[in-house]
Amino acid sequence: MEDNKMSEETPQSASRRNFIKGVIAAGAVASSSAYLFRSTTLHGQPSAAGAVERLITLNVNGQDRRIDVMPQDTLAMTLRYKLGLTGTKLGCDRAECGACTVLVDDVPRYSCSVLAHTVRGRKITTIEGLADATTGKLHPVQQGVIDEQGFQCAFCMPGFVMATVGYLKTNPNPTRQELAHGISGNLCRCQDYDKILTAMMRGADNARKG
Amino acid sequence: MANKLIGQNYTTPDLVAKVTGKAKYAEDYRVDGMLFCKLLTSPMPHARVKRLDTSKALAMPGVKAILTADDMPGAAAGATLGENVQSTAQAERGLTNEPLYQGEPILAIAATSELEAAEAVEAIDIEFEALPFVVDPIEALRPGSANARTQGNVWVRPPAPAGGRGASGDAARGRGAAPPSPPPPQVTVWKWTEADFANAKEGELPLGKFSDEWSFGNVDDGLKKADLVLDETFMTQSTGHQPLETRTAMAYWQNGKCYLHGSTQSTVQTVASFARWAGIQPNQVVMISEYTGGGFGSKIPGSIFMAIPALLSKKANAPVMMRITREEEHFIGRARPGVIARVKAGFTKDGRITAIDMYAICDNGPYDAQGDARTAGTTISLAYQPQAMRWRGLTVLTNTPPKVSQRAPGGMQGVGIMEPILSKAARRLGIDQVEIRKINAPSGKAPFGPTLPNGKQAYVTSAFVKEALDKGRELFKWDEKKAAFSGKRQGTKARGIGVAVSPFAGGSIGFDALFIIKPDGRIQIQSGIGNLGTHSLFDVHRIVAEMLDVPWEQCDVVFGNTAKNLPWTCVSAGSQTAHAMTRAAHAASTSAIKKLQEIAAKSRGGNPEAYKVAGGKVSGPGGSMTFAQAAQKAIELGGTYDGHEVPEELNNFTKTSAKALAGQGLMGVAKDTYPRDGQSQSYVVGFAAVEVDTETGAVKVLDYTAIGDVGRILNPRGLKGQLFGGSMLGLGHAMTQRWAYDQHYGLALARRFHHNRPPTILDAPTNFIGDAVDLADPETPTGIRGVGEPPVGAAYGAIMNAIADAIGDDAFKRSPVTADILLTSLENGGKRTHETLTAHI
Amino acid sequence: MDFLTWGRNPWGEWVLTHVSWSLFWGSLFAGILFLVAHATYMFLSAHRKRAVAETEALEARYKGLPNEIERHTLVARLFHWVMAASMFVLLFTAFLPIVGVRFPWVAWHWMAGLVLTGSILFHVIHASFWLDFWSIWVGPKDIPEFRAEILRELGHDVPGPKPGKYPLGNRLYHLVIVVAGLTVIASGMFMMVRVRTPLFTRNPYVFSDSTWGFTYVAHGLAGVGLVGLVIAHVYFAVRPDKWWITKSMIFGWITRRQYLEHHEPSRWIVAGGAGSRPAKPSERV
Amino acid sequence: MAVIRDVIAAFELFQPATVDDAVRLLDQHGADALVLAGGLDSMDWLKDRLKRPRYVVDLSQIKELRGVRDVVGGLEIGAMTPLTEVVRHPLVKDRFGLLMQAAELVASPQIRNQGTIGGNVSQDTRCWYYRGGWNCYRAGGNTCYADTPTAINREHAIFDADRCVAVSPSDTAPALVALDAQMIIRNSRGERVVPAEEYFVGPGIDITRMNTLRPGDLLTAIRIPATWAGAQFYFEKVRDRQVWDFPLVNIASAIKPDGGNIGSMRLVVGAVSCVPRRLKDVETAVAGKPRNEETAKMAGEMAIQGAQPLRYNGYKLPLMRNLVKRAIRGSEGGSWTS
Repeated sequence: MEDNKMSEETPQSASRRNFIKGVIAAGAVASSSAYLFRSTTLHGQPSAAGAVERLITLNVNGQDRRIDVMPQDTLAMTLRYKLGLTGTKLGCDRAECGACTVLVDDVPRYSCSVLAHTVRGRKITTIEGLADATTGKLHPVQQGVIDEQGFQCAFCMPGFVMATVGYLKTNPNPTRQELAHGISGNLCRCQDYDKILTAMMRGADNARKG
Repeated sequence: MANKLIGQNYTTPDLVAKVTGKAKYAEDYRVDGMLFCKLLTSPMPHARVKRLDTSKALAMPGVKAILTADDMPGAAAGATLGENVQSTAQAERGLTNEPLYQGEPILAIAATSELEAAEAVEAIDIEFEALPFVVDPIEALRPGSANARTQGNVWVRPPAPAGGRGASGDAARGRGAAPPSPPPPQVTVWKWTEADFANAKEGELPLGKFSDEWSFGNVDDGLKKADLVLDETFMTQSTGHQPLETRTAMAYWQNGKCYLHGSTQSTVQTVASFARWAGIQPNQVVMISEYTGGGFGSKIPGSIFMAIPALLSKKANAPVMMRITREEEHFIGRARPGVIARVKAGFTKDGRITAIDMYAICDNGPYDAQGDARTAGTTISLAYQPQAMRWRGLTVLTNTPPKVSQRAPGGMQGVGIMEPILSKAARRLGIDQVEIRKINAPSGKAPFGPTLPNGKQAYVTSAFVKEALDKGRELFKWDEKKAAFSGKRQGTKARGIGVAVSPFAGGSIGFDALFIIKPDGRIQIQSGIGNLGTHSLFDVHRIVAEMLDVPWEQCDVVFGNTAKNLPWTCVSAGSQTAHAMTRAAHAASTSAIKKLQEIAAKSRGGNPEAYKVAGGKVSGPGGSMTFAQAAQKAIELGGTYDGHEVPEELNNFTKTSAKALAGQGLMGVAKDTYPRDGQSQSYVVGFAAVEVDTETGAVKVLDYTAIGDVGRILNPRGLKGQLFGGSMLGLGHAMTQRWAYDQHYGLALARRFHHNRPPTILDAPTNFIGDAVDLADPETPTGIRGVGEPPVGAAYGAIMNAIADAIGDDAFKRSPVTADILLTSLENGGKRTHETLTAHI
Repeated sequence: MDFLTWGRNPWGEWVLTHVSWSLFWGSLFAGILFLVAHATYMFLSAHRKRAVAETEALEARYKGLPNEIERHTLVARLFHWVMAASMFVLLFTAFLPIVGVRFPWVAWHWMAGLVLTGSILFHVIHASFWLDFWSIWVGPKDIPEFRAEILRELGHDVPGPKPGKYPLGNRLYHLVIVVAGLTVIASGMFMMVRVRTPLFTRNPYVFSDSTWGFTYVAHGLAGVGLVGLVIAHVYFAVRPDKWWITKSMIFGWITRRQYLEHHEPSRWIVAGGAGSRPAKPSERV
Repeated sequence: MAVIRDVIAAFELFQPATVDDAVRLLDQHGADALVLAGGLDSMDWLKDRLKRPRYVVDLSQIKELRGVRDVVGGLEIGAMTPLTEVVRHPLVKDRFGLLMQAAELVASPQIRNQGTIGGNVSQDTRCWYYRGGWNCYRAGGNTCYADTPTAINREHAIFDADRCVAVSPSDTAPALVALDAQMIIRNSRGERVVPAEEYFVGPGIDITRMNTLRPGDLLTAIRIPATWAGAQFYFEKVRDRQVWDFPLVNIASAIKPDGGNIGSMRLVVGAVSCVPRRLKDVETAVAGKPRNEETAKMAGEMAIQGAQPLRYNGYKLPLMRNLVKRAIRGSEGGSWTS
């Protein structure tokens, strides 16, 4: 689509290479992608029982990604700045708006308030991981958005979609009211909640139809 | 115009990028060597920097540059920042050494990581001298009280020139009709007397001297002849815009140009304002904003703070990303000014409003004068068509975050102030609520606002409010609900219904449209509209496909980057776009059709008028040509056909773009020069049913119906979304959203979402109906007007009216109407006990 | 060691909040140290008393004195014990939470503070109008006696009269207590507007942040000072050689012998004694 | 002083796998360590940079702290059990529906998925002066900014304010007190069991903490005895928004009927004082009385005796009174049928 094309034309493409470089050279400091890296606190050896290492493996969208993560880095910042998965948005960074919602073992969580270290070995799914990786076929809930022209500015959309996908795993056939409760942890400031709910219900419908 | 696309649902072409997470908002861009910046902000509501030593911070590892107020260009009086923002010498500059509100940025530091930048900010050696401050507008008028600025406490504007509405938000009403700019307002000291305060009863707005005034008709006579006169004071609250995307921005310099990835409502219109803020030339600016996470008026031409990463980037010679946190956004993210008003309204026993005498205070914040109090007055004069009206106002400065237009600026406040009075009058007079609104509804070329020098009032292009009220009455099942609910209780639950009428500016005129029919037959439409979620970016261009009779899928919309040769476009604000840009698209399409006909006639012979454009072809007596062929021919012909010659009346911005695109195909380009008689106003009527828990004060909105009189329906799903979203904003103002300030220190207490309380999906009405009367506006060729603003006031008024219907007229005199207010009033026999005149509690 | 605790006010300006609680430990430690040092000294050195022969001579001379000589009137004793009780409540409610014994102490503290304030007010009025006001104060004229007392404490045999009703140490102690007590009371009274009581509307904004800082520091300094002072006082009260005074604070009188043994009859004139004027019905505490 | 938000200061992170390891770490680092359960409360402190611990002990990897276990008619809930798991657990629903209702009304779905029951009961107060970084009593200063003539204190305490007027924000805490739960606390010296009612401490006792946990202590489990299993429960939370909002007032009650009358009752109100407020007097007074409007009215009036409202929270009196009435009634008092 037109807009995709335009997004990729912009000069960010260089950074993608760059952060991969950063990942490979984990521990090496002072590359532009070394967001939040601090040379002084780099420690290869755990200093005590239970102390964490910085080089960890995260399973994101079905792939194991080995990355250098500071103890205080949140999952949202890790996804956005270490893995380039900017579909996960930061609306408040305080577990209040849901824009950063991702699935951790299929459960919706506010990734802004999860330390990356705490989800080692867990299955993390972001908005980028919903569509079929090979065919590009959209997830039924994503398709529901397309079908109903859900959302306005869509900054909240990835969070709403992830919350819905997570909720549908526990209740695949919700009523409108149930689904509203299920995705009530997400804020939309365009406040087009009616159409959002319609789109998400359509997504649930799509999912049931397969 | 046919109806193949207009009025039909479709999927906007940006939706897949949005739903897959590929859509890039400002913070999603990465550039090699990108630095991060953090701000040092004022800890005090009003202060002066006494000592500043940056040497220690500069010496810290990773720190690359520090930007202070000294690096910012000065503010000049009278400069126009984009279309909607007029600068004064006292305007903000992005960074300051005399902060006028808590959270105002003092300096910015760029470092290789955000952590280093943060630690450097903390290492800055800075000392402030606390200056007198005030966070409450009424307090600011007390004799001897502190002034928000050293120069004074009130903006005093010279008398409004012909055309009336000097408010910044009113520029949206149309460039053609816009009056010449008045001389810039001045900050002066303006206090009321002890006697003024003593003369007002508890909860009544004192009637001290006011600086602003307009009127029409004879108000005193009107009040004298009225059968019922009500005198009520009401306070509407200040609220942050709180777009979900904060005003994060990233900038870098390349070949003398500043590339700015920012969050803005308007693409083209941001170039000039950003250039002004950063002190550079517009032709040095490349504005990139493909997706914006909401603005609601707070990012009309972007944000002044975009200048910070731009200038830091220049200083550090590296790209700079400025991530704005939610808390910073609370302070620098703009807000709707609260309006405190006292209205004396006279009614005949038949319910006709004889006169309105209105006094209004605008809680302006510390910077540029906002017109909300004034617009509240003109909105009332339009919505309820009083036979006479006088408005008096004061724009009071406070040391609170800067205010700016927020969705229905002033309009929402006006409706909220007047609607409860109208409802009370209807109850007193025994008239049905819908009826009393129909009795006073605007219709046809309804007049509004002050008497102009020509002795007449301004008037609207059209108004079908009575039709909207009738439609809503039916869809909402008003009469049925009235019988079942109105003022009735079952157990501990009281129910009530309410209706409100809300007008707001619905479109401007005079902009350009530009597209090219390419030799491959596709139509490339250049758009300078921002992609802020209204869908108007795409909606308005469907006019082109409709008029050229091609499938929408054959069109490509180019947007979001001012290096891509875009036409001069209105700001994406104030419900202007759908009106203004469909007119421009209509004009450009008309010019393209004419060119197609001429090319066909030239190529195939015959009279151009004999050729018809349909089915992707231009056909006539000599046969037909595909668009691809016509485009090829246009390139061969050159001149006006491929854009090498363009109409003289085009804006220079468009001319430059057309020049760059010339020779690529058949160019459709034109300025909207269609006549318009009157000012374009849109209307929404809202109907609400609520249930109040009389033991807890909690309110639930059961049903809500919004009916628009917004011209022809352009995009039904978009319309419904705007109606619902706008209604929810009104609901938030009626029920939840607030600010809180500690008055002793002048500091914000409500800084988080759960403090400010934007409504959630579970606060939304259980049943929602959104529709429109779908009657074309007679003064625009497309019949289309904007819809974004008026739903806000409609829901605000209707929900408050429904609450009053459930538990009584005198339970509240301020919004938001929260559980505590209702419960204490219920305990007090239905009479309010809350404070009316204290802001931000 | 920091003696003061600083905090940021809501505007981010540094303001004093209170004294460092390490000062409390310092005062406690100083009090105990003094106690140990003094006790050790007193144990090791011979205590100087009026010689038995001399005392007996005096006894013969003041035969007219009653057996029980009133040292503290009932009113004075009541005052003393009320003040002592409130002081203990104040100190314990103030400092027990700091050492980790947690209980709702604030109400006890301010109520005890009010009792203390009331008793002191009473005392000032009582002493001003009914007692020999100046008998407790020290002045420049006391310097020779001060010198003599110090020398005697160091074991020198310095000639000179015994004290009147109040030995110099007693009077010096009173002076310090007056300073500390009045400081703690004055600051404490202001601080009462910062807690919720039935007496005032709570309003911490009657003073600026920095004025409050000084008030808290004054209260804290005086308070921790009182810890050491009270320890010293209690120590003397329980020393066997001072029991006769302690007893007098309970029963009100001392024996004639104690009177003659420890006091200079000419400087503390008792009715029936050698004095030139009849004693007032009550005397200074 | 610069206010920087949302950049967490560096710390050393420990992720012990057993309670023993966690206790050892806490013992070693004492007050320098911050315990991270679900982390939702802690994250705020860290992101506001108001707490800058040297060490953070994350409990997320300790499996033994998670889960609901059947204990002779009662339940033992691991402190790290997420609220969603509490809400969905069949035994909680069967025996202690009160706790289920309370947990279900906490914040938002994502928070319930992450937030733990231990964290929810132990969370710090939400007084916006204190949380905003004002140096109040609770923060180690010498004043309360919320109890001044001009303070905005709509959400603050009406009972037992002792200098500090903050309230307990938890929804599950009143339910657990009503159910007579016991808090199991471990430290290096061993285990202690504290009744829920005594777990919470008011400002008079300790103005800087909301509960009895001291540095080195770890709340490992919450035990609910069988005593109130299957009783008649009532829970209600009144809040400004229907999602992500703390209670203006909440109420939790359990009634064992005796014929048509109230046999015995536990009645606890949240967000009116620094600790969940158990209304023992009311419990006693209503015993043996019928569950009618008269008893409800009497109980309601009795409940608010001695309340001391601040400038903006006077509404909490009628609100609390009415919620007590509802608890006696067992319903909101009728609703629209149409």
